[in-house]
Amino acid sequence: MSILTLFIIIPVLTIIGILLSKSHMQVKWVAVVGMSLQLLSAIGLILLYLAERRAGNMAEVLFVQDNVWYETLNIHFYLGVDGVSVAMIGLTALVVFAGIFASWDIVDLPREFFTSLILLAAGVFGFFISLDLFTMFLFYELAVIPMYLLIGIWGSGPRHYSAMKLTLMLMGGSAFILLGIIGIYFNSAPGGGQLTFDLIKISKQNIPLDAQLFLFPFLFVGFGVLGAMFPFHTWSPDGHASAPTAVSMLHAGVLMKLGGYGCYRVAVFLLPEAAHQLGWIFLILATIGVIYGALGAVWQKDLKYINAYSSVSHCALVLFAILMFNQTAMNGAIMQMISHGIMTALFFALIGMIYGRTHTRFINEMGGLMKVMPFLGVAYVIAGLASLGLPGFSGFVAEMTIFVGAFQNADTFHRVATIIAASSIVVTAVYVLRVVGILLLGKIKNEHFETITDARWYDKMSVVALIFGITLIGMAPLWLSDMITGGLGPIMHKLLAAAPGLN
Amino acid sequence: MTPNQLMFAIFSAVIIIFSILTVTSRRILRAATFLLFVLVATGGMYFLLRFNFLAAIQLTLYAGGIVVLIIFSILLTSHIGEKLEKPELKKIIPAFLAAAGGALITIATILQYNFPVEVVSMSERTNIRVIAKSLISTEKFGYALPFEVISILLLAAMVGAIILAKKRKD
Amino acid sequence: MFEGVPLTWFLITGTIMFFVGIYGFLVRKNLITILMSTELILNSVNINFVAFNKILYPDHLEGMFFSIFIIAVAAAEASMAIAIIINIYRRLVNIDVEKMNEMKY
Amino acid sequence: MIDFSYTVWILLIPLVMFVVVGLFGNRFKPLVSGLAGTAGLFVMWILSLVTAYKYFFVLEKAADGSFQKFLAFNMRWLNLTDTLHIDMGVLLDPISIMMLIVITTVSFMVHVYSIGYMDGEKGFMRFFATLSLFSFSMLGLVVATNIFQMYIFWELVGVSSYLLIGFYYTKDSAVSASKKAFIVTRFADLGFLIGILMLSFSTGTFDFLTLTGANSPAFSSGTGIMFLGLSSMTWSMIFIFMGGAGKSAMFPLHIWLPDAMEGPTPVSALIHAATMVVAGVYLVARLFPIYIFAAPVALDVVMYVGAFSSIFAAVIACTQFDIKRVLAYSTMSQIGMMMFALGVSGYGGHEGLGYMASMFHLFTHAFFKSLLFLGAGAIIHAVHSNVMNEMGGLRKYLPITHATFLIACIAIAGIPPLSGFFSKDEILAAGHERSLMLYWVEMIVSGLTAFYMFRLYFSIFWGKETHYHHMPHEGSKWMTVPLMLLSIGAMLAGFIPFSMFVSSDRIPFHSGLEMSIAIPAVLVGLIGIAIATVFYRKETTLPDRIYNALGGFSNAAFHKFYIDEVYLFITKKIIFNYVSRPIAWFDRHIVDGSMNGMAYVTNEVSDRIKRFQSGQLQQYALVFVSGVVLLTLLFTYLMTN
Repeated sequence: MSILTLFIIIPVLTIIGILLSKSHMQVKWVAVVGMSLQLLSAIGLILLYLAERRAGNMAEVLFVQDNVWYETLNIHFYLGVDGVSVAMIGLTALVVFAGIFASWDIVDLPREFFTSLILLAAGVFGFFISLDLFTMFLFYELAVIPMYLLIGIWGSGPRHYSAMKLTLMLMGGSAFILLGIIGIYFNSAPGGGQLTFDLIKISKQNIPLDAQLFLFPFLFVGFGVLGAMFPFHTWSPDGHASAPTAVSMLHAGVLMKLGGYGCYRVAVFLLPEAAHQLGWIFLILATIGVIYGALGAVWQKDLKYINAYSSVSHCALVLFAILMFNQTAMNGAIMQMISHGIMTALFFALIGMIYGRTHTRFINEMGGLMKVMPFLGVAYVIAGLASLGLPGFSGFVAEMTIFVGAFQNADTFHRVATIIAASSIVVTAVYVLRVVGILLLGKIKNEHFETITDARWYDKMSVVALIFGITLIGMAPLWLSDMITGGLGPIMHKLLAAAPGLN
Repeated sequence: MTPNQLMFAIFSAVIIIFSILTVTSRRILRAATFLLFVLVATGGMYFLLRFNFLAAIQLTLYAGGIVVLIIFSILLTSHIGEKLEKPELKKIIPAFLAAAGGALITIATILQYNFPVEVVSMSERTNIRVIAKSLISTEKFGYALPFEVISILLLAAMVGAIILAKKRKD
Repeated sequence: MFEGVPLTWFLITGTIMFFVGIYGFLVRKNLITILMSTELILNSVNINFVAFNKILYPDHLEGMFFSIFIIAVAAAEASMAIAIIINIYRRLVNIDVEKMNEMKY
Repeated sequence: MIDFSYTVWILLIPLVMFVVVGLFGNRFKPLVSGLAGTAGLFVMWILSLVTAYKYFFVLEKAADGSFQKFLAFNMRWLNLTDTLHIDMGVLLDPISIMMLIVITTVSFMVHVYSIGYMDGEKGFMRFFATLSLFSFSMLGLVVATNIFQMYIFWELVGVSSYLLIGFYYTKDSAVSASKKAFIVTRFADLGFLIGILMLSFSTGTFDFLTLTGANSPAFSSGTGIMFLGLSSMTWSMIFIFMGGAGKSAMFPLHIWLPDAMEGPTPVSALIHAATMVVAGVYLVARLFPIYIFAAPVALDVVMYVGAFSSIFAAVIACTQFDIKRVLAYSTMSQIGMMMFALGVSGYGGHEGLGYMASMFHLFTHAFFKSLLFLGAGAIIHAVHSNVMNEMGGLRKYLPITHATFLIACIAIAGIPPLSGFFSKDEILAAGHERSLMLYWVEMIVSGLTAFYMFRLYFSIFWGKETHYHHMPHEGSKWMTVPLMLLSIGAMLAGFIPFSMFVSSDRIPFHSGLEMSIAIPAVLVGLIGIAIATVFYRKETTLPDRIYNALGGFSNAAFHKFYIDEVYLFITKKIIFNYVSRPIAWFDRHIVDGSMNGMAYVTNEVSDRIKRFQSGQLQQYALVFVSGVVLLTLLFTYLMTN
């Protein structure tokens, strides 16, 4: 039993606790206790990991646990983490923790709501810690399915449509992923021997090139759908707009990261040659996505749509960075995932709180809210500034790492892509400031808003935790960046072997 | 033409002509009558083949029972003078094609196939005793089990028919 | 050949009767006429059974027993069918098969 | 070697102030947070002065007689590639120390002044917290050890400027001005970022010491032709200058500066006159060796942009009526001159006169321009208006402001012996050596400067007698004392032998006044003043007639040459309506439409298939029979063949 098992056990116990609890209050507190424990164990994991590394443990993955699960197909329950997954687990724990507080106001069926929410979280945790492709896929599905219920039951607006659309598109993606994974499985022992789903073992093999070329698009597009890759991003605005607050937070903050992480951990890591040959196609899509999402956000009037398009832009930057195939950009990609995860969760939390008070999400119906809700207003400004990549917040660190890394590719194609992607920081500034200006500043347009109250203790809890996250990374990024770099060794090794001449 | 052949020809002609009339007649009561003729002719076939018991059943059960049942139900559900509407052409054509095609194929197959030519010179009338014994026998060529199953089926059918046809209290 | 009548003659008669029944089944609208078509089909099968029995296996009685059972089943079927038809008639005041598609899709 | 590592506290004090005042400020009385901020700044001011003293007078010079350039403090912040890493630290050299003094001095004065000026405002605490943030970022910018640190703080000054311009956030004009300032400078920063990326790629370092040292990789790498016949080094320096031009409000990225005057006046004095807007000049000065040795074309760009901006802004300044806008355009014009001076400069000794002149002017300008703004603040405080038409004859009501304002006006007009004269003279001298045409352009600018400043002065303090609703009166001591102190600076700063401290190669040299340039310059200034006196000393219709006589030109100048409208057209019309809106439409209808289309097709197909399940018994039977027949046919066919 390694410490990683905790990340599955705690959610399961929490769910049991929730199902056993008698009142609404009890349900919430059980969830809070469970997820606080989860956050603590995530912090513990980060510290343990850093300690192990400092002690000189240079194994590729740490805290390994390996049980045979289904022998016939050689499926294992195989857990282990490297620097990248540890960082993602930290992100998930933080966002889930904040998400519980952000959904404090849930009135309908709180028991079922929190159960689904934590089930989703369990899926995400499982995804990040598994090293067996099949288990990974299993957890992936576990994370996607509750989403349908969460949006369909607790959502707002055209929630059935959105939930259906989101689920169908993500399921389409998972079909691709499943195909890719099975394809990899059947190519996992090119020299003969037992077929395996074991990620580490497969990474030591060289999958034949034609198989790689066939499988790579499936895996990349499959994960890319979840990572809101252009043009498969349209579930995101509708889905986010209809989802309840905590679900938007978790979805944009964590679930979309599954896509980026999958692209990185499965598609590029296991199929490096194909990634090299086909990467340019997806690089074009990612670059379009970066600028397209940003420009798309400028015109929107619904807060959630603005943020969803902004997420499209930011997540496209993740894929963009992964496809740059060098250590710096990869590092930036992971940091961007973490940074965007916290940031967008903060955004959605705030939007939910604002919506809960004003009962509208249309920015032109609001105005001057800074005066009546200074705490939320300032938090929104902070989130906005973090989003547009202000130094001192995590976004800057991630984006700069990406751009510096991307610029190391000296050919014109990559240069142009980098400059186009970099220009999104201006557009981001435009839409962020536009929203801040209309929403928070100026005069109060509606006299009903005069009586609005500011954040309550649980709102503050959620917001403060997330702001702490973005500033911590923004002010002192070195530990995180080094931790991630430590985990990038194997993938860079494979990529270098696939195409010498990269750095 | 032997008498047998003559008899066969008559029965066969009755069967074919009246079955066609059964399915085409637009007066439903007439159709039922034509059906009765067909069933009787079939019974004749059984006699021809020296299955007297079977023929008797055919006449009593089919011609006597079922046809009467059908006529009752016709009387219950429609008026005597009522003419059924003509079936639509778009229904007739595919049905005719399917039926005719099926018939042609089957007949062609029958004609092509070489049945063993074996003349049954002396054909005994089947002894009713033998039939009765076989029906309750549990040995080889015994039909005790199907017999029981059939009796249960008939019982079930009777109960079901009563329940279905019973007038609702509401 | 049975006393001058070849087996194929019986079979052809049965076949024609069978497909006439099929035709009736496909074309007729009235449920009772459909039931009558079914009876035609059953009878045609009976003819085949007994013809095979008598001409090919004269020492056996299987064909005849099958016919007996078929008649029994036909009787059961007819009684059930008529009960259902009457029931439907009570509810819908007609017994047009084309109007009975409540359970489609 | 003296230990300078304490200089990091100059950075940390305002950061701590920001956090403390920002988070806990509303627990105290407003005055407490103001005083705390001011006290912090006082400590920083003293520290800066001590540092300057120790650096210039105590620390021994390097072997070649130059002032040393070294890292007083350095810390790894982020690793990027094997060679590239971002550090945080303190770099000391003459210009960074000069900037420390300028920033802490002006900032200190502005803090003191603000206690009086902002008294009773809502958000007093927020104001001081943001000022602290600004001080922190600005100081971080000037002491940056590497170009990325500079970029980081560059962004931070941008955001503090945004927050301060939008201080009166319930005022729509302030909100849009702050937005505009941020976005325009952000756009420029994109250029800066691209420049940094290119520079760091070809040199493999961010570090200023390496980049501007004697064996800088910038001199040898990136020299290949890249695009439009210019080397990649030149392009990267042009891009970096774009960042500087944005922050320093050079044409055509100047449009935010006049609008930025929506912020509280002390903010305008500190950020938009003395410190932040000269960051661009500082940036070019910081990278000067690269400009001069590796990218002379880029330096020419700096020169032309500077010269054009200075005359462009000077012309507009003559036509504006809002006193703060006049000062804003004046700032732009003066910064243009600084840029121009850098652009014409050579390297080393007297060759580097322009560099020295630029820094000198930056130094003196900080004093008199902040003085002007603070004076303007005092006037606005007294009159509650920004527009000079509503003023007149104020000299009786505001004697102290009047005196200090006059001193500042004389200083900026370049009349000896006030500070502006000396620095402007050096700029003209440097320009004269390089290009006669641009020299005369700057001469005209200098005359225009004198004219519009005195137009302002006379309109406010002389001119028509206006009746005020409230009797205008001087502000409290908090406000008048900084004015007096700054006016001393504006008077005396010119006597500092600047070339002994700051020079392009850090080796002191002597530069005297050149009478052949000083005399015409003074004459031009006097002519400008004389014209202004004739026009505005008494109320006349003369200015209006001249204005009308110039017709379209003056009208265009009044409308700032319609640059704003062009921008508005590009952003609102093109970007917003013709790019973003179609994208939103495209996304909704094409991208999403194709996804929905797929769903629609699936639905339709299923609907069609569903219809097979018609519930028609006979249909089923027909299909069944036909199927059997066809299958039989098929099998017979197969078996017979």
